[in-house]
Amino acid sequence: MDFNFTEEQTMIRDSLARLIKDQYDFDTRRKVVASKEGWRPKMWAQFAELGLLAAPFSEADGGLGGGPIDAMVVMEEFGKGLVVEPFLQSVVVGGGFLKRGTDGQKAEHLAPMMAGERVFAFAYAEPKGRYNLADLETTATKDGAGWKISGHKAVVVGAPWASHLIVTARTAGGRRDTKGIGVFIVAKDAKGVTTRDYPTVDGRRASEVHFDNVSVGADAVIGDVANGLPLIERVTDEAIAALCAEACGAMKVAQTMTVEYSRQRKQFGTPIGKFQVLQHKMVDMFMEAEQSVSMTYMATLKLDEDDVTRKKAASAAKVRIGQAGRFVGQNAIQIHGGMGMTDELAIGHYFKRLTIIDSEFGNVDHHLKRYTDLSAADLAVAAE
Amino acid sequence: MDFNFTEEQTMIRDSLARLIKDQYDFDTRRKVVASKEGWRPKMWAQFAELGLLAAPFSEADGGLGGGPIDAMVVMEEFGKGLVVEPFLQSVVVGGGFLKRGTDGQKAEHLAPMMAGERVFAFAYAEPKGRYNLADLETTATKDGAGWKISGHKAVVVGAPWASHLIVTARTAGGRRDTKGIGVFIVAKDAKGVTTRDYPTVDGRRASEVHFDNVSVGADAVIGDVANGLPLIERVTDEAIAALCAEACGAMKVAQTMTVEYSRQRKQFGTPIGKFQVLQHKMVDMFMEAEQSVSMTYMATLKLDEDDVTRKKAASAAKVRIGQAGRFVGQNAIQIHGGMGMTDELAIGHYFKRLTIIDSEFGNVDHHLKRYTDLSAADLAVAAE
Amino acid sequence: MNLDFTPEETAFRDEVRAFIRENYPKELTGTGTREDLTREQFLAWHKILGKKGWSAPAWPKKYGGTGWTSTQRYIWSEENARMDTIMPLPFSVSMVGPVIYTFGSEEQKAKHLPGILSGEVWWCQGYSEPGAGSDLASVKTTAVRDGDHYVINGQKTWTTLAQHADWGFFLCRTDPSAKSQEGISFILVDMKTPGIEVRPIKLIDGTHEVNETWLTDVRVPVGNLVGKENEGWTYAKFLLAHERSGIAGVARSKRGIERLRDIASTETIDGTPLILNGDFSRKISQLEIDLTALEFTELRTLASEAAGKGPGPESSILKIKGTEIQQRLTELTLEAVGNYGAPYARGMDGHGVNDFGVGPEYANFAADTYFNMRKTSIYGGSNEIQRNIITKMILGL
Amino acid sequence: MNLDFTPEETAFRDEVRAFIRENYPKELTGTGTREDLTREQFLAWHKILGKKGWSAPAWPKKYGGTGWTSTQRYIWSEENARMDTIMPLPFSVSMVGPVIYTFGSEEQKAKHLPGILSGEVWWCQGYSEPGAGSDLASVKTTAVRDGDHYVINGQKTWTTLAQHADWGFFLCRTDPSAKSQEGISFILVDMKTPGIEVRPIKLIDGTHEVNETWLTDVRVPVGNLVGKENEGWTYAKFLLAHERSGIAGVARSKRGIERLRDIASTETIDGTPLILNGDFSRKISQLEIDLTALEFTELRTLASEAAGKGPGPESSILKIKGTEIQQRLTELTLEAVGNYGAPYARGMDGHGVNDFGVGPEYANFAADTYFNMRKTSIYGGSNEIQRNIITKMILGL
Repeated sequence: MDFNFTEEQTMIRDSLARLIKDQYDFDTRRKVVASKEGWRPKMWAQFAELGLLAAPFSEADGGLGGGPIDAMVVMEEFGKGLVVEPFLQSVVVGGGFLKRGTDGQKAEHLAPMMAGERVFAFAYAEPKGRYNLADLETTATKDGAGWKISGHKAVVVGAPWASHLIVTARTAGGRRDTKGIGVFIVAKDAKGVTTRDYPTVDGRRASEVHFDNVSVGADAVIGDVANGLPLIERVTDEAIAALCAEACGAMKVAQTMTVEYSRQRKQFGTPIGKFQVLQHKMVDMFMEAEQSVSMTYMATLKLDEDDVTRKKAASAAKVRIGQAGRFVGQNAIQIHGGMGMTDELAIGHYFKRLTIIDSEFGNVDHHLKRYTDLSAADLAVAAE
Repeated sequence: MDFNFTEEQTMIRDSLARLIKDQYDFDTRRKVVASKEGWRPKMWAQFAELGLLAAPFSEADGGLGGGPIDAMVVMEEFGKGLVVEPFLQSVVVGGGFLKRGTDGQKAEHLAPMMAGERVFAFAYAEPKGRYNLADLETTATKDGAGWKISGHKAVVVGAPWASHLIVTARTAGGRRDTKGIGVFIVAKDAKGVTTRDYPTVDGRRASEVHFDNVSVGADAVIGDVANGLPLIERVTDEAIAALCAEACGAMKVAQTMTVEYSRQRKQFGTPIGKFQVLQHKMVDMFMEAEQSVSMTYMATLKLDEDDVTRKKAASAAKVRIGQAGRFVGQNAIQIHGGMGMTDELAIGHYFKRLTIIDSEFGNVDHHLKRYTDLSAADLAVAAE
Repeated sequence: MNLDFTPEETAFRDEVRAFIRENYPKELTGTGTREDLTREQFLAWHKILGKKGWSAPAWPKKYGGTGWTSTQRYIWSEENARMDTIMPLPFSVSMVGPVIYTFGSEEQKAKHLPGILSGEVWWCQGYSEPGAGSDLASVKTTAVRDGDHYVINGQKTWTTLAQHADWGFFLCRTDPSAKSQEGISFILVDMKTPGIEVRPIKLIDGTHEVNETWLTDVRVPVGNLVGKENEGWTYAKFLLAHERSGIAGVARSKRGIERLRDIASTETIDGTPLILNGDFSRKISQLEIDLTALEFTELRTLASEAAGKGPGPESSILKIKGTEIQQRLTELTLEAVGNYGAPYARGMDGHGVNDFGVGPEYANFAADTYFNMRKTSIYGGSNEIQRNIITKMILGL
Repeated sequence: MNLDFTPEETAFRDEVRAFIRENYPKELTGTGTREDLTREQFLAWHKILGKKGWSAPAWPKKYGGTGWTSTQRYIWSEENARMDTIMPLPFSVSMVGPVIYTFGSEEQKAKHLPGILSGEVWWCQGYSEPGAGSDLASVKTTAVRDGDHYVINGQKTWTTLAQHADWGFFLCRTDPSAKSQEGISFILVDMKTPGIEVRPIKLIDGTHEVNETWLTDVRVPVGNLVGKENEGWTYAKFLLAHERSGIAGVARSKRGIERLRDIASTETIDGTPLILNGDFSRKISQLEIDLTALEFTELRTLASEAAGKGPGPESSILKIKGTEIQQRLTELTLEAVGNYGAPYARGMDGHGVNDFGVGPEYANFAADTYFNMRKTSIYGGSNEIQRNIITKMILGL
């Protein structure tokens, strides 16, 4: 058992933290978020230069030889800085699919993704599917050697910035069947792809993406076109672990900002940090953040174990982090008082990001049920 | 709308409070609880003399013309004094069934019950039935004009003190059918009735009651022998309202005892009641107790409305009181510290009683589900 | 004890219900997010009620109140909540009005009460100051006597909807040597007076609901002083007690739960309506149960007020529980809408609201409303302050 | 970062597992409620471990410790918890032992350490005093020097299982003029010394687990003073830090959740096992998830201790979360058993425990255990005190 970072990981963390400190202060972020583009392609290029986008990939795949821990390190810093750029979407999810693709796909897509030249977004959720990854109305029908894709994907985060989309679609079976799902790479400028771009409440950009008989070749398929769900679940669990790391970063900052504020802010002539009720609330915030870090380590370290173990770990982490994020966010606002409600202070933006993280890739209820169902299945197996 | 007590109700409350203060102090209660009998038949006779046992019955039935509000007033005082005598079992439940019986049954049973000469207990729960009133393995089979009853009833509170039992039994249908349930009056000394008596953790007495082909006459049947569940549910809801009132009394005392203790108890040289964290906990205890009182009024006042309204009201109250009782009980112990853990102080006994109240007639989960199911049925009706 | 309305009360309810149905502006039905309304929209119902004589039910009859019993007033707010009406803003009718008719001069009554009742004049509140929060007594804004005028200098914050205001009521320090709660005066200020600048504060949900109000050498006639100089804290406390009545928001939350049930009947989870999902439906049940507890606690409080006791520290319970429930309600609503909680309908410059068209319409402001409602446990004396009040006034610790 | 055991660690685990399986007294398997055990039952496993040299894994090797790494010690406690063994009581091995070998004289080491290791000598703790609670420094018991003896007078409380004790360690005030935390000494007392009276305190679950200990003119040789006079508070704090390690109780709680799952598989609700009931199973899941969070927080703490940092204020987190989970576990267990939570198996005079036979056996002590476990958030520095510690030591407020 070992909870230490490698030298490389420490280096990534430190240099990224420095970069964010220098070029991603809160005021700069506000301007970026309010800008027409909503992100900074130049920043993305700097991330690529730093090697961040290649960090979690094996050397065989052209990466720097890291893995999920490296992604965790990056995402925690992103969380601390409320960085909007799509590391999760392009590197963790996009890269997560591509590294399991063919050599051709790796050459075509993974290499430019790591270089920051291609940017991916994950078009999986649908208007009526909620958090069920298999609840798909989008279809992919065989069309010669290739496929034709039609459907509507909801709230595709990072899509306005993406050059390519990873799209899940039904290739066979009924609407919620676990079999008959395929994963496709689709260029965003392909004919038949239309998007409606918009900002999100937590300062990012997303799109409704419509596919109207979009043609893709056979080489657009990642993995088993008839049974892609296991891969989708795996990559999604990796995304969950990374998202949890982002939440940890955001929670830590929200917690320390609140402590700092309570030290300076006076009421009735006393710093509010001297009121025992607020002290204990901040202790609880601290403990929630600490336990979230523990859960994030746990889930990240179990990503390569068997399916059930991995799924339970990811769901357990998402449950705990969803609850912790809510607690930390709400209490950060409460302790900041009226100032916490203003757009001008950073704290409200941490609160908003933490709120939305809970709903990404399934909220507390969804994952508590998933964990419970997996435990019941465990029991059934044990009883056999 | 009116939230005032009648003059009679105020009188009942005041004279009962005085009686408990004079003759039911904590030390006396301890001795009674530890005695061989576990209760005081003499006290019961005094309650009868005071008119308590006749208070909630109409004058036509030989009562004093009161109703559920009177039972509520009595039960709240019982809760304050941790009174163990079986008002709930004999008067609210026993009387609740009997007043819906035949004139013959009223003459035979209700009158001596009100006089304190007959004491009833409610044998309804079964070892495997949990909180489902219809989950019955006890059977009643037709036997000439009468019935033969066989089965095992679990944790029949007050049975060691009872002369008679109200027994629910299946007369037709399968184990959990809602139809085919009858209600019977059985003398405890009837042939074939055996009991295993024991104390309960909250200082009362209960029995496992076994019925082995116990013969009862046709006049033992209360209400519709083929469809007794609606009556059972109604009386049980009345019992729930009364039990909630008891819980309110116990909570109020636990809360004020805790405030009092915090005023006197010093730590680090300061009364612990000066620590803000404990203050706010006690505020929350106070609010929980207050809201419990509100819910008890609500449920009690709605006992005579239509079935769905009554059931939802009773379940809502039981949920809220179960949660409040847990919160108040646990925090009362916590604030009392080590002393709260000792048998010697009264507070632990309030905690124990509040704990067990949650499990009587269905716990929080049971009633939250019942409330939800009834709401769904409401919706379905509204949609028609 | 009973829950029945008298026949008179039932008749009154029917009258009120009919009046709202017939007179409430159709175009304002179900407007939902109030912060985005125009001045005219905010005042429309108030003006109609003013004409009917129903804009200030809680006032004494001689000042233009209705003379209704507390049960009638309860029915009135229940019925308005059922119809989701835009009620008169509290600053005029519930706050400054009672202060003026209780402590003001005859001139002040004659000048101000009619505009408050009719809804013609918009009032804002100049209580809070930067850095003071719930500690209202730490007023730094000064009013210095100069002949027939006070000259006011200072800064107020959280002045709700001051961008629309005609008049404001301000707490100013008139005796700088006095201790914190003394030496404060309650002064009415025409918001058009030179030297007043109202600057918007943008909140985390993107709305412009509150402001900073800067006062620089603002000259106000001494006749605008309410009551006695240096005794403003007495009037301020009186006003705060009035502010808390109705803060439980029971009827509005009931309406909110209905709306939540509607959403949860439309949203599905694996093809089944969310409302039939055990986890979610039980959260709604729990919320409704807690709301019932609050409702009956409020009814008990009303009954004891009707029995002659004024609004006491029990109103702190209503504030705490009422706001907790409002917050949970918006939290559950956001949860119900799933992925469509993220899109930012209010958008940014260049993104219109009306034509947003992303996701179901009920999802459009779910996150914003959740964010916005965090304020409720902060303002009007934070919920921590309310617990301090109960500690002192009820528990006696 | 990785979670793997090294091959050596895996081999160690297998060795430990085999040793426990082969040597743990069969008749003590699954004894559950520890408070009712006899002295012999309490000490049986301790004595076996003493012979094996494994009774004090955390001690330095030179004093009889095992020299295990922190991972090995973690494995050791995991394996014992899995088998639900009755571990050596903390008062001797975890508390007074480390104080003696760290601060004691050579005579004290020679005299006391062997008995602690072997499990022959039973120790109790004389820290708390009536009315002091978590405020351990407010010691009133006095030790007055009289020639070669201290004469001790005073009263201790919450002396756990002192009815079995051979020796006790007591905090006594030796300098009455000093401030609260100064002037205290740490003294070892033979419990057979005249003047000591141990009186049982009955707890709300009916057990006799703690006592009041009265000391009247108890004469103790000065050689029983540990370290220096008036510096006992230093040793007391040292001991308290040791007390908190292992307080998370992760492995025991894991075992408890397994037991809860067993119960919930047997109990039914409308004919379906309780474990398949959504509400209940999700509560178990939530508990297990929170326990996992605690487990990994403990592992991280262990790792940082292994990296040379001593037990710090982080142990307060383990205490708070560990006890909260233990309490919720007993709460859920009581909930699981339904109506059969009410019967009082421990009964009263004349009611035997062994032949209780009411309801399923697992229900017999469900309520008692729930009641008893409320103590965990009170003792060892209440959870409020732990939060104060974190406030000061970690948040720096």
